[in-house]
Amino acid sequence: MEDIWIELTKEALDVGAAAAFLATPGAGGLSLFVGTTRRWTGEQETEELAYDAYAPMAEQEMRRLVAQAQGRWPVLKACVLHRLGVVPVAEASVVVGVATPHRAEAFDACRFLIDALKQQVPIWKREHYADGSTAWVQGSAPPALQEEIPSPEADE
Amino acid sequence: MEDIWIELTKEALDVGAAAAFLATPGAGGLSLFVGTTRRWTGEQETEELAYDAYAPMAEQEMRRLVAQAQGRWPVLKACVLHRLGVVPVAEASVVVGVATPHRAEAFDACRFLIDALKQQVPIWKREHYADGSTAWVQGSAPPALQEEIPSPEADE
Amino acid sequence: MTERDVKTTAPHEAAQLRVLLFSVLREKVGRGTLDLALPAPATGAALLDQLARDYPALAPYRPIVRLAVNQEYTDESVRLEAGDEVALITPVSGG
Amino acid sequence: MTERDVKTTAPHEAAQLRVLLFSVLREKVGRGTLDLALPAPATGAALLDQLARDYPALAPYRPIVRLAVNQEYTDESVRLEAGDEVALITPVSGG
Repeated sequence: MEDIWIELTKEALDVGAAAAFLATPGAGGLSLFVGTTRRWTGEQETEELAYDAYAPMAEQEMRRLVAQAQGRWPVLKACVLHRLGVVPVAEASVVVGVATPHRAEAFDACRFLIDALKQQVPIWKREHYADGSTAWVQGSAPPALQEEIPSPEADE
Repeated sequence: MEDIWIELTKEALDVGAAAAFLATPGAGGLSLFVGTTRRWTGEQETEELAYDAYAPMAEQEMRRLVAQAQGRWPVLKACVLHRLGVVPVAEASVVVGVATPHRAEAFDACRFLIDALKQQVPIWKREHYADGSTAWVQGSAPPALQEEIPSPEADE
Repeated sequence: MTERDVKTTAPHEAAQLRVLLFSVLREKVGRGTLDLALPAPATGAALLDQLARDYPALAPYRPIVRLAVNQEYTDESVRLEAGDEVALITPVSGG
Repeated sequence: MTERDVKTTAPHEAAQLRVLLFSVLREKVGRGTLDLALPAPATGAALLDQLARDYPALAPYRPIVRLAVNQEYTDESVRLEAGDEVALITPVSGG
């Protein structure tokens, strides 16, 4: 369990700390993804985002997704860190990272984790636009039932 | 040019500084790859690696690869940092990172840069094994002539 | 599962449930927690129907809500038991 | 290219060149820099042939060496000019 770092926090996320956590003698590569608040989406200017979460379930889902990644790739260490509350433009809302023996699997596992997080983990963002308006962002589809998520076996 | 950070250094690489450099209001995602010294390769135990480089050309090739990535993906910022000299087990030898508006292109551009670096940039590693022996590691094929590298145009 | 089998609600008893709301649903209803008694048979679908009647602001979201029961996503056919923690999850947008 | 075209070496003049070695090649030869005069026509292939004769330790690497001239990878058919910085690049292993 000390090989997995899951955290929801109102503090700024520390990418250097994530990389230091992931470093391990068995790893040849670490892949990290950092989601940052983008100022422009089409014509709309964002000033900041605010994140709401169903916190205990979000952490549990994150753990479950890491376990899924471990079933598919030789993940030695993994971290999934998500900031809650207000995240200003250009700051990090999420840091996902994995350590694996070789680089191809690091990219694949990291990509899987951020894609799955955005589909499955009960966290929502609210855009605060420069014109003063706000809007909850809604994902494209409801989270999948656990059985619907492609299992490690089905993939091989 | 201030959007690209290329560096060869004998100092430890700072992943947090790389992420801070990449953060920018136009970015929705940063993809970082950190290459670390792996202790075991099959039966052989590595104690440390030592890197040699044709430094001025290595920096020039890194810049050229970033320019190629910029031609293919909307890369807002990029960094390619490589450590030279001795790199102990679990420490970082290379940090490659890109910032793009969306996450899929961040992964693709980062993956391109590390793959191309390992094929093209004149840097060589020497394994220092636990049994006291050393060996220069040789890549699988000579670097490609510039004309042989798939151009951005050819890809679209 | 074993625990749930044991504490099955009696056929005509109402199940006392706590429902959690987040993000847009919490905003629309003005509360993050709803307590309600659901007549037997207490299923996820019955819960969603009753909530849509009691809180018209929730009705438009019914087709896209995923139920989570005791912090696990479940099908609407799920049988709800007294004390279950139920959450209404609209399509998420973290990351 | 324009600059190189201008300073073309006269047909029978020897080109004075500096050749850089790295990693395994520097170790095998025991030096990182070789200076040599190459008779005209001074091509990359002629340079590699002469180095393989003068330094037998380099000969086994000839098939896998990529030439870099003035810090750019080039084909062995390249015409070398006096003052060119030539480097022998074995398959790289950075990262």
